[in-house]
Amino acid sequence: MHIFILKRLLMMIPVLLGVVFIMFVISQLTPGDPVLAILGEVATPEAVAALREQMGLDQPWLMQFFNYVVGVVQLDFGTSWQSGRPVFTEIFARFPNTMQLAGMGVAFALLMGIPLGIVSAVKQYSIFDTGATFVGLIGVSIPNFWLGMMMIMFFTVTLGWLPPTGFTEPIQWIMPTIAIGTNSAAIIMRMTRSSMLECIRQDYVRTARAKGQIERKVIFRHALKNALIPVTTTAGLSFGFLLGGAVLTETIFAIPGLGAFMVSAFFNRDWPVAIGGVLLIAVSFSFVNLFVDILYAFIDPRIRSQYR
Amino acid sequence: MANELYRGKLLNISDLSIHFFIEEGTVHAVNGLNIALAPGETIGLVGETGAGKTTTALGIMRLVQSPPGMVVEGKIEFEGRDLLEISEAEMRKVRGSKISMIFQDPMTSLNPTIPVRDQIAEVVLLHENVSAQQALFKAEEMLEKVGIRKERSREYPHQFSGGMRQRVGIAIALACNPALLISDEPTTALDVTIQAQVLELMKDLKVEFNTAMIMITHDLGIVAEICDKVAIMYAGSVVETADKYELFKNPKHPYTIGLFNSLPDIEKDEDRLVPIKGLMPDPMNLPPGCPFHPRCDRAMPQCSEIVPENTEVADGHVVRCLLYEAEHNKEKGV
Amino acid sequence: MENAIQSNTDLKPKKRRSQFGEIWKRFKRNPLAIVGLVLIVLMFLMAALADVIAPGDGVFAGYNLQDWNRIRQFPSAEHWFGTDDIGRDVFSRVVHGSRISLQVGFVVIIIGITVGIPLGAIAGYYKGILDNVIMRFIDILLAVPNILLAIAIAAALGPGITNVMIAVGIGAIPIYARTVRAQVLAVKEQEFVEAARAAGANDFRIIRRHILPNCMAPVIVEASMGMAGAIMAAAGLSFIGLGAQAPTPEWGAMLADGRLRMLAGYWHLTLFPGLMIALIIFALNMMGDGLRDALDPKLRSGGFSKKRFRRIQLAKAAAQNNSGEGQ
Amino acid sequence: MTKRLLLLLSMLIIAVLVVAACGNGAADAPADVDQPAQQQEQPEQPDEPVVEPPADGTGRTHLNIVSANLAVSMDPHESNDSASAQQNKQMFSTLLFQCYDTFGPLPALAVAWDTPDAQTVNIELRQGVTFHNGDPLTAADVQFSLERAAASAEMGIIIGMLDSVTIHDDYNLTLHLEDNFAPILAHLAHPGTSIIPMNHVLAVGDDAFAQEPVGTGPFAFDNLVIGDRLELVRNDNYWGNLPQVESITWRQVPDPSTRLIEVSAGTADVAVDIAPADIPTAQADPNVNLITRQNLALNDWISLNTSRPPLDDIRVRQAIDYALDTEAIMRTAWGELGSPARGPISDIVWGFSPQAVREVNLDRARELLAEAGHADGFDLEIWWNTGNIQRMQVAEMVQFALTPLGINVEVHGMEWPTILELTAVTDPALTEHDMFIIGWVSVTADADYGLFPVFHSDNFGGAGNRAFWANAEVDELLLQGRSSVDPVERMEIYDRVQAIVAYEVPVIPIRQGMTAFAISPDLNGFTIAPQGHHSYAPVWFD
Repeated sequence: MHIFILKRLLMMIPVLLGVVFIMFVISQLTPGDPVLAILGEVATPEAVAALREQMGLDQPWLMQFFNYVVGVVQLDFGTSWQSGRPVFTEIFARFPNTMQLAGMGVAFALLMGIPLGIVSAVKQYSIFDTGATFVGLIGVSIPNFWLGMMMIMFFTVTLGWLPPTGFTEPIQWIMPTIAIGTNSAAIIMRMTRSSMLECIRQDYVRTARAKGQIERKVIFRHALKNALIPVTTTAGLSFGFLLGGAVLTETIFAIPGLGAFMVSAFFNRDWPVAIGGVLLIAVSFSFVNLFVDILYAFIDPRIRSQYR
Repeated sequence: MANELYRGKLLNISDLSIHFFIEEGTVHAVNGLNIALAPGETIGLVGETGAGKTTTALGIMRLVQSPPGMVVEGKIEFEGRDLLEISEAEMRKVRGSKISMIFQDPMTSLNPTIPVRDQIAEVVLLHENVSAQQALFKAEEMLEKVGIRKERSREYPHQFSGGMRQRVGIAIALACNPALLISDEPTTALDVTIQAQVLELMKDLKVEFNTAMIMITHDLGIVAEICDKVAIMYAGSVVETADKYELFKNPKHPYTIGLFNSLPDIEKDEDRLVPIKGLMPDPMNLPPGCPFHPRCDRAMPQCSEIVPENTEVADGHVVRCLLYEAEHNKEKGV
Repeated sequence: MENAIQSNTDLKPKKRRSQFGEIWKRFKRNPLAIVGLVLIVLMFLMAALADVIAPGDGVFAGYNLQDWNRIRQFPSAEHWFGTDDIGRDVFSRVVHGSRISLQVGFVVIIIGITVGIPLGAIAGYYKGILDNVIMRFIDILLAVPNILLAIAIAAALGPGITNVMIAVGIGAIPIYARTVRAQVLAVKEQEFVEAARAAGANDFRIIRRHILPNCMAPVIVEASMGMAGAIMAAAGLSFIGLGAQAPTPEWGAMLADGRLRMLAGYWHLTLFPGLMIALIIFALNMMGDGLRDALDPKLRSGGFSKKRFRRIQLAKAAAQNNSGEGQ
Repeated sequence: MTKRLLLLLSMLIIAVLVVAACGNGAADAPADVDQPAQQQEQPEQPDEPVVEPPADGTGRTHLNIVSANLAVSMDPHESNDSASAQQNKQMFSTLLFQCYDTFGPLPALAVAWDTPDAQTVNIELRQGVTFHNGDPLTAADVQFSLERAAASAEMGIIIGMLDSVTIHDDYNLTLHLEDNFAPILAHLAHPGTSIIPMNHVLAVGDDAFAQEPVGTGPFAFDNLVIGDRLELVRNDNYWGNLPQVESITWRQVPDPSTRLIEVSAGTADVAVDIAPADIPTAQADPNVNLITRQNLALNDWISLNTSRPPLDDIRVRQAIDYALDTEAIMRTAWGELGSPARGPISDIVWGFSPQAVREVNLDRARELLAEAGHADGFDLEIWWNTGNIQRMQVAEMVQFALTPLGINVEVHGMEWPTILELTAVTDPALTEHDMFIIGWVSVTADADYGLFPVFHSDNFGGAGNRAFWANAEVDELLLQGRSSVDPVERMEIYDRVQAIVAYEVPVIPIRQGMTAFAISPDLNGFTIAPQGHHSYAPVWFD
């Protein structure tokens, strides 16, 4: 197991290096001069040259890439071109909000999706199942940013119940969580349902019934644990999806998170922040996937023995 | 009338029909099936894939997937009670303790996420008034009994070979000393050498526990090995049933005869086997009359019109074929 | 008797036409899938007839006709969906927007498929270093959440619907590459491929003629769902300002513009475009579900006839009651 | 000629009137634009706009501000965005303060100053001023600060003309400029020339200083939650009137509608910048006090690239101007927020002279195009920066309005840095743009700041002249304008420049900027600064 984790951690390195490299290539291809982005409407050539040198942009980009990687190894992600603050500081000031948002979204998705999926599968062909399937389809189809807007329209503008934005008070968490989590909840519901349907048709579930086990235990002790294996993958993928989805949700609900910040970094050509942010999200995504794989091992002993 | 013919002491299935209602149509999986079994007796249920053997077994356990499956008619009398009439809670008390089942594929019929010991203990805990500790102890005992060292009892199914897993399946089935054991092709998925071991084990344990058994198989060799009686199934019903020796010696139904002819016989040095022509009928679209008549060498015109009745051609030897029905009726002077 | 069983499976290679007929038959049975299909057809009709529904030409097309004296009007008989910030008819814009979204969906899928399938096929077929290189590249693409990757690429390419399609399309590559690779790995070892190889077919021919056709079912399902995802992602990019160029009536961009008027109560600027995005994705997902069920051999006889089941159940209950009374 | 005289006369009268406005009731009001070179008397009343002092201190003492952005950098010399200027204004002081009405200099850290010529400024510092960390303010801090600002890329445009600083004693110093630069006093009031504590900055380093700034402003830095909020506390040793408000929380709320809702709901007291769409909502809301004021920006104009055909032809540019109803365009896109532009600088900027706006005349436009050989029209691109929806609408409206002339306009949204880069090349031959929308704030309220970078041909590209418009006479006039110390002469110069610009149409001005704030009804004493550097020192609650 330890070796497995170590191997996975080592495999992350080239992937993350690749991510940084691709981001560097993108930064080179992207039009828009970061120096001018800082200086604005009026920028004299002298000021531009001075700032360019100060930012190290006068070096060839492969050199910049090399320097960046050397810096990252020492946990130095450079400084934001816009604010002059270390990228590390800038990002970690916002990252907790994004993680919280994505985390709450996943929690919402799991809490809604798994129970609904189970009931829907167990009561296959019932009215509940038909309804849940239909609602699930709508949940998959509704764009999260539009859902967020419609919720603001209804709960804030029309009813005046919920604050439209912000992320400090728990009451402000409600709408963003639902907005970001609904797609995933529906996906997880559908996944749980089909996975459960498959599992309750499995021979070992029949075996459990043949033992005279009561239905509730058949479902929860025997079917669910196995059904959760693909759901775990989906939940892990959802987390990545939500880290990305946070971009839009944060914009709509004015949450000071990494997603919205990175979008503005892209727009302002603040590449140290953009690259650092993408790197951090890639790292967290990789760790979530690793965590999911470890979770597998806990659920499924077959996988546990493969991990040696 | 048929019921009287098949009156057994332990299990008496009469006119059982199980249908599946799927979108494409109604699958007539089991149609008017009759089986009787005395305590300690073993009956071999023989037929091709799709003949309705497994559905029958699940029907006895009341484990037919419903929907889409449903027992349309019939009775399953077990120890004097009709299992189709009792409540689900009562049925649960029967499953695993009075009637248990060994499934066809040991690779899939054990829960991959639970150690084998706990899977055996589960059934013990359900039906015997013991503590969890005692149940686990009993489980290890059962494992030893089926030839698995108790050191391995905490391992998971995937750590065992197919044969070993089927041993675990047997341990689960016999843990509560059931009166009836249904074995659904327990050796089909195993290597030939392992098959023999497992069969041997089952035979021994059956004797030890004095369990009646329904052995579902398509292998007449296995029937010869361990059964007392044989029931040949075709298209959802039993077409011929008899004592093992009687049947092997004197098969009556054209289908039974066809089955024997398609087996290789080392003693007769034949060049070619004689397979039964044609295919099993589509259970959604059974032919009228005798379901076997399209494939039957000896089919008569009326075979496609009249559904044959059970005919007792010898003591305990019952055939469902118009050939014998007519003869029998003549003899009886009806 | 074993022979009899054998002969049952010998029937496997079926004629193509009947296969499509089979799929269509199964697809047809699913009412949700049919609703999805009908919605998609309507969507196509709307796109095709946009110029008839909202007539005009070029800058003076119906969707672009400005009237600076009628800005931000609420829905009325004249303007069913109201008017926008510079006095354009929102209904006409929504109708014309269907063209963009359908186009985005298709182009993204085509990019994903034309790049993803060969990559996946090559990786799966040749294994070894090539596989490793391709899959590590795919891993890199997968390590960054899709929308973020699309934002980065779209930022590099600049705003515009073509660039959005490229950006989302690149993000779609990994799914197809992985699906095809897994399929190829499974199919590769089957007998008919061995047979083709033994018959001297070269690799390209084997992949094209024998392996890929057998990988298509999951790709088709993936594509119909992927189209929905692509439309959603593109709308998201438009929403943050990386999408279609003004004055193209792109639904996501319309949402983004309307959002600024939302709290002031101009609900019609966000409701209708958003509804259309949701509707088209909904339709594609329903159709995708139907296709998956129709194409999945495991689910071929999955459906259960509730009507007949209930009828027999009731008849049985009635019969039991009767016999009970009779006693 | 009589017209010109009349103009000058009216300007002078206006100037006198506005002097009175900033006179603060004192007879020895600081002189203003008329006499920039004159020795100033220092009034005892320092700083800040003229407000009634609060009657008593019974109101709330904590102020909640919401704005779209937090300061990009809290180092006043390292940022030139408006959010940074607005926040740094609370923490730092400048040598001078610029009157909100007359834009004349008022004493701040400097109590007296004189400009013997357009190249020299003598400063006498206020005594007894301390920084937030207790360091006393001396001439060395001023020298350090101004030289640091002059060397910074961001602030080059504000104070880059500084050559050297001579210190006479702790409280007297002289600034020497590289060239004649008449508007220097206005520049010394810009937050980019804020005075920072030399010893402290040298001790902690630039980065640490930017994290935890120390100044002499009315409020001191307390805490920053990056991306979320800035917290300030009152500077009890403030050299001016002690603020009534004891602390400020400054939160980032990017969405303008939400900022309005926050004030309406009482969770914020000041919403910085209200969007055009929300102006009617704010007006109708009894829980909100909407205050607006014209600012110094000419926020939006269409820049025409005069170096590339067909826009290199003056007739084509004039034809386009004839085809565009700029007032209708402005009102459609911005509604009440702003006013139609009447020239290339805001009409409250010193040096503005009204020019006739071309009335919409499509026939004349067609004539001009025919004369230029474009009777059949041509293709053009118009660029706007993504995220600025009003500019997008302007682009769409321009496209719509030019179509009848046969001009086929392609609307092209790009990110701001891309537009800046593509229009920043210095060689006109390398340009790719036709038209794009941009704006500029004459933050010093002097026409030089508004016109020189944008229209002098030395400033092609990034330096400001993105229309690549070269006119020898204008070049000459603009140089004269910044070196002359005679306001009458300068006024004449800028009038001529604006007339030429209006005739040759290198830019089509659309909108004069307006600042709109929503404040809670119990907040008093807040004045919008047209420069954009609002002060919260004088505010109090009922």
